[in-house]
Amino acid sequence: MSPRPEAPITEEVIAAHGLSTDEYARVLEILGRTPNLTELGIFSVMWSEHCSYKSSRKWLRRLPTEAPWVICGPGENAGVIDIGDGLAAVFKMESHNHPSFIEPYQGAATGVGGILRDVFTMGARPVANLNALRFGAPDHPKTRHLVSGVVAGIGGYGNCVGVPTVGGSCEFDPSYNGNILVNAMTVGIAPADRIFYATASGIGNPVVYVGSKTGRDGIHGATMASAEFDDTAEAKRPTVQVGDPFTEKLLIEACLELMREDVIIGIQDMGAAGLTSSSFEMAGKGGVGVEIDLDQVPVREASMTAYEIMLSESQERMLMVLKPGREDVARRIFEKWELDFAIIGQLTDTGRMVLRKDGGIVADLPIDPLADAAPVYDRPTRATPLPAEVAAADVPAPADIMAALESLVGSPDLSSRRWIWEQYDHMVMADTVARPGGDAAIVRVHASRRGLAMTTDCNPRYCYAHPRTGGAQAVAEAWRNLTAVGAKPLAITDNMNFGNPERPEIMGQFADCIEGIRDACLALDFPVVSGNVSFYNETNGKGILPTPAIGAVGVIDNLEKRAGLAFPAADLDIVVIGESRGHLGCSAYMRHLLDRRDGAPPPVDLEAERRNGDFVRAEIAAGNVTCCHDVSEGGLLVTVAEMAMASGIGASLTAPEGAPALHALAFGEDQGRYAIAVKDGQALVSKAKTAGVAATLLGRTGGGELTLTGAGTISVARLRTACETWLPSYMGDGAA
Amino acid sequence: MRARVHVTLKQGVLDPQGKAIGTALKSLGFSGVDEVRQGKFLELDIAETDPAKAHQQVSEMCEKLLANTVIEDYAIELDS
Amino acid sequence: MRARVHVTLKQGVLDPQGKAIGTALKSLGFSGVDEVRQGKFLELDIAETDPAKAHQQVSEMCEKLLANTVIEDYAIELDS
Amino acid sequence: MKSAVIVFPGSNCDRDMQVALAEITGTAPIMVWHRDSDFPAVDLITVPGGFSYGDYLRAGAMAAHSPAMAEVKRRAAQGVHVLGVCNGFQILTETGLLPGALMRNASLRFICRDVYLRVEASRAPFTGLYKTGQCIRIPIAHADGNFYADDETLARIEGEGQVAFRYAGQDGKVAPEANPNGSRNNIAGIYNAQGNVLGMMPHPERLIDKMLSGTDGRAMFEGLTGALAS
Ligand SMILES: Nc1ncnc2c1ncn2[C@@H]1O[C@H](COP(=O)(O)OP(=O)(O)O)[C@@H](O)[C@H]1O
Ligand SMILES: [Mg+2]
Repeated sequence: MSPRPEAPITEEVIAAHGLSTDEYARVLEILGRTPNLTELGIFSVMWSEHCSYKSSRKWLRRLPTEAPWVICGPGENAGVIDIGDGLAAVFKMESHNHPSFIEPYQGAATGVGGILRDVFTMGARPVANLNALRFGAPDHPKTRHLVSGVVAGIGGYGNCVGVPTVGGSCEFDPSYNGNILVNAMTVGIAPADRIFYATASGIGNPVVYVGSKTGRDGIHGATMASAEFDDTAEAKRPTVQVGDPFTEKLLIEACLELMREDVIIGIQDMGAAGLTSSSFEMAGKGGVGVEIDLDQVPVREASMTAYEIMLSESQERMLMVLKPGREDVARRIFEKWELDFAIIGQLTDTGRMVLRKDGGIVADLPIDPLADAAPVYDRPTRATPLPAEVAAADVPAPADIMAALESLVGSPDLSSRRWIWEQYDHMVMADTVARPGGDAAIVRVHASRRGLAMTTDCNPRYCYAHPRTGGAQAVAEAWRNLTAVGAKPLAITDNMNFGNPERPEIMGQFADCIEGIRDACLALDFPVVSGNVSFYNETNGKGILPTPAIGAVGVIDNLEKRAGLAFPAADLDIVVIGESRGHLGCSAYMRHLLDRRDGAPPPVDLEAERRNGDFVRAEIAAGNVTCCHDVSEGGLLVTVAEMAMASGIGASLTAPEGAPALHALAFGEDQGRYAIAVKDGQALVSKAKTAGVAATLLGRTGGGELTLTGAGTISVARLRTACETWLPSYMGDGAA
Repeated sequence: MRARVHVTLKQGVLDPQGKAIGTALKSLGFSGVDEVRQGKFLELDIAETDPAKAHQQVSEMCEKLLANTVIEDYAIELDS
Repeated sequence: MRARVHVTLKQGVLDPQGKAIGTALKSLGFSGVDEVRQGKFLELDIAETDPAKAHQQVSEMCEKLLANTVIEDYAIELDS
Repeated sequence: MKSAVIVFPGSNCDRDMQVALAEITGTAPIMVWHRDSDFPAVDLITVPGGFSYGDYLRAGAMAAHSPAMAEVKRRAAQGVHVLGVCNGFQILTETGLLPGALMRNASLRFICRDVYLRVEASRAPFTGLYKTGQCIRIPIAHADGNFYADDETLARIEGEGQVAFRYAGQDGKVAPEANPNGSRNNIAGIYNAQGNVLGMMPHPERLIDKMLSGTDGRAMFEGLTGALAS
C-alpha cells in the first residue's frame, strides 16, 4: 500500500540524503514506486556508511572472530566472551568523532552514553569505561578547548552513571587538527547464560519503547538541507544531542532489573539512526514484520513529523520486544525508575515495516532488502609501500641522552595523563585493582578473586608508515599490555578511524591495517568480537593518520598473582625480555627530538611476541614476577624511567654486550619486549633462555637516580617533574 | 558598567536539568508546573563606559567563552 | 503563566565559577573585567493565572528547592 | 550493629557502602529506597555518594526532600548516628542537618585522587580508632566539594570542635597546597553540634581492602561497629 505522500522527492532532496543515483535507482526497484520523504529518510540512514558498513564490509570479513571462549562475535550490540565462573565479559568500542569536534563536551558525553547502552542492552552491568583520544597539534588554536571539553564530557557522563573510567590513550598529531578522535569503550559483566540479543520474534508480540522522550536531536544532517520544503525550518533545525547521564543511570538499573524477570524477547538500544535502525535491525534478524503507531512514541515536542520521529537521535532510549501479556511487569519497573514506557506496536508476519501516524500509513517498506541488501562497495585500494629502514648509525645521537630522556618523558605524547584520569572517577564500584597509569587497568570481578584487565592501544604513525605492520603492532601492543599485568589476553574490539574511503590510498590503508590485525589476531589467539568503523575523518582532502584503535580484554584468574610497573624495592635486578636491536624508524625519539618521521616502523615478529609474552605471563602467574612493564613508545630507557617515576626508586643500567649504539638501545622501539625487576635476574635470564626467549640483564634498582653507563645520570624527581608538568601546564588552570 | 547576561539553551535542545527540576517540583506537591528550563545568569562589572562598545565587548565574551553557541543563546542587558 | 527566577549567590559568598570565568576572560585578552558572578536563571511555565497566587507559589518553590537560602538569594518575575 | 544505606535515583556508591558495612560490621545493612520513610530502627544510617538526581540544580538538593531523608532528620534529632559521604554530605547540608554548603571545586573540575586527611580529634564513634592528629589517606571523587560557611558559622564550627577532617599534606600539615577544592579552612568533613551526624567528602568505604591499595578507611567502620554495637 502506498503511504501518504509528503514533500516532493526532487533530485536535490535525494542528494541531500546522501544517496547516489545508483542507490536511488535501487530504492525505486525495491519499492516499485517513489518513496515518500519519511521512507527516503529511512533508506538514507540505513544505507549510510555508518549503519551499513558498505565500504568496509568486504574487509571486515577478513577478521578472525572465533575462539572457544567467544560466546558472541561481531554483529550484535557488543562482543561477548566467557571469563569463567559462569560469567561473561561484554565489550565494544565506538567512535563519536564528528559530534565531539562540533561540541566536545556533549559529543564525548553522548559517545560514552551510547557505548554503555550497547553493553547493558546485552544484559551486562557495565563495570569499566575506557577511551582512545586523538587531538590535533598542541599549538593548534582549537586543541586546548577540545581536550578540555572532551575530557570533561567523558568524566561528566561516566562519573554520573557511576561506572569507573579506568584507562585509555591520548595523543596529539597535526593530522587530527580538523578531525579529532573520540573512541569510547565499555566493558560489562553478565551471567554467561543470560545474554540478551537484538532479535525480534513471535508474531503479535508487543514492541515497547522505554527511556527518554524523542526530541529533534541530531536528526540526520540531511534535514538541514531539506529546510526549503518546510517553512517552519528555523524552529525545527536539527540540534546537537545532549546527554542525560542521570536518565542513563536509571535506564541501566531499570533494564537490568527487568532482565532478571523472564519477559524480554529481544532488546536493542536506539543509537545512530534511532528508532529506524533499532526497529529494522531487530525485525531483520528475526525475519518478522513490524507495525508501529508513531502517535504512541513519547515525544518532547508536539508536532513532530514521522520523518523526525524515525530519524531522531535522542539519547537514552531503548526498544524491546516483550513476551505477550508481560507488559505490566515491565511497565511497573520503568515507572518505579520514573522512565517513559510505551507500547508502540507489534510484530507481524508481513516482513514489512508499516508506520502509522494520525490515522494514516506514513511508511510501508520491506525489511529484508533494507536491512540486508544494503549496497556493498569494493572500493579500489592502493597499498602503502614499506619505507626504507633507517639505520641507527644514520640517526644522530643526542648530545646528552639523559637530557633527551627528560625531554621525551615531558613531551606531549609521552607525558603523564594524570590531568585526564583525575577527572574521571576511576574507583567507583570499589573494584578497581589497578588504577590508570599502568600498562592495563585491572577491575576485579565483584566479590571474587578474578580480575579483568583492559587497555586501548594504537600507534597511528606506525600505521601510516606501513599499515599492515601498524595494524599488527596495535594488536600486539594491546596483547602485551594485558600480559604485562599478568592477564591472559582473550579478545579485542577494534575502532577503525580512517579518512575518505573513496580515495584508493585511504582504502589501501584500511585494507592493510585489517590484514595486519588479522595476522596478529591469528598468531596470538586473540579474536575480534566487536568493532566500529569511522570513515571520512578528513578536512580539505587531508585524512587523519590511519588509526585502528584496539580495545582489549584479558582475565586474571587469581588477583594475588599480578604485576605492576612501579619498582617494588631497591636492589632488584632489571631484566629485559625480548631482543633490543635499536630500531629507531618511526620512533618517538626521531619525531620529538629530531623532527623526523621517516623510516619503517619496527617489525612485529608475532612468533617471538607470543613466546615472550607467554613466558612473562607464566612467570607472573607463578608468583615469580610482580614488577613488569612492556616496552612501547619511547623505547627501553623511557620504560625504565616510567618504572622509576612510579616508585620514586632509581636504577643504574649498563648496556649489555652486543647492544646497539647507546642512543638506539635507549630509544629504539623494537617490539615484543618487557622490562622486569626481580630479586634474582640471572635465574630469570637462564629460565628464559631455556624457553627460547631472549633475555638480558640490564641493571639494578636503587637510589634516587637513573643512570646509564656512558650516558650520565638524572634524578627521578626531575624526570617526574618533566613528566607530570606538561599536560597540566598546557591546559592551564580552569582552562575553558 | 554592569552587564547582565542570560545564557539559555536553544529551543529544541534537551534540558535534562530543567526536566529533573520539573519532576522534583511535582513530587514536592507543586502541581501545575508545565515546563522548567534552566539557564545561566551572569553579572559582569566592566570598565568600559560607552554602552555601544560595552555591548560589543560583552557579545564577544559570549561568543568566545560565556555561551556555547552550538547549543545556547545569549541575551545581554546593560545597567549603568 | 511564565515565571522567571534568578538565583544568585548571596553577597560575600565566594563564587568559584564567577572567579574562574573572570580569570579566563582575562587570559582571553578581555581587560577591564572587574568581577564576574554566576547565577542560575530558571523559567517555569505554571498553570496558576492569578499573579499574587503565582508569586506566592513560586516563592515557596524557591524556599523549598530552587534556591539554597544558606548561600543563595532569589528574585521572581512573572510574565503573563 | 544494625545499619542502613539510603538509596536515591542516581546514587552510585550505595553498593560500595553496602559492601563495606557488611564486611566490617558483620551484618548486611538495610537498603532503603528514597520513597520509604518507614524503615526498621538501626544504629547507623549512611547516606552514600553518587549523583542523586544527576546533581542537577544543586548537588543533593532534590534528594534532600525525599521521604527517607525526612525520616533521617527525625531520627538524627533523636540521636541516631548518621554518616554522609560525598553526595551524602551534600545531601546532609541541603537538609540542614549539617551547616554550610558544598560549592563547585575551585578548579571547576571533577577530581578523583587519594588525598591525605588530618584527623582533628579522636572521637567515638566515628573517629575513635584514629589518633588525634593522625594523617590518613582516603580518595576523593567529586566536582562539588568546596566547603563554604559564612564567617560566623565557620567560627562556631571551629569553636565547637565540629571539624572532623582537614585536607593535609602527606606529612599531616594542613596547608593551602593540600587543599584540593578550595574548601574554607581545608575542611573535608564536619560534625553537627551534637556530634551524631558526620558529613565528609572523602570516601572511607573505598579504602578498606588491601587489594584496592589501602585500608585507612576501615578504622572508621570498625570504630562505629565497636561503639554502636547494640
Ligand atoms: N584518555 C585517557 N583516559 C584515561 N586514562 C588514560 C588516557 N590516556 C592515557 N591513559 C592512561 O595512561 C597510561 C599510559 O597510557 P599509554 O601511554 O597509552 O600506555 P601504554 O603505553 O601502556 O599503552 C595508561 O594507564 C592509560 O590507561
Ligand atoms: Mg604499556
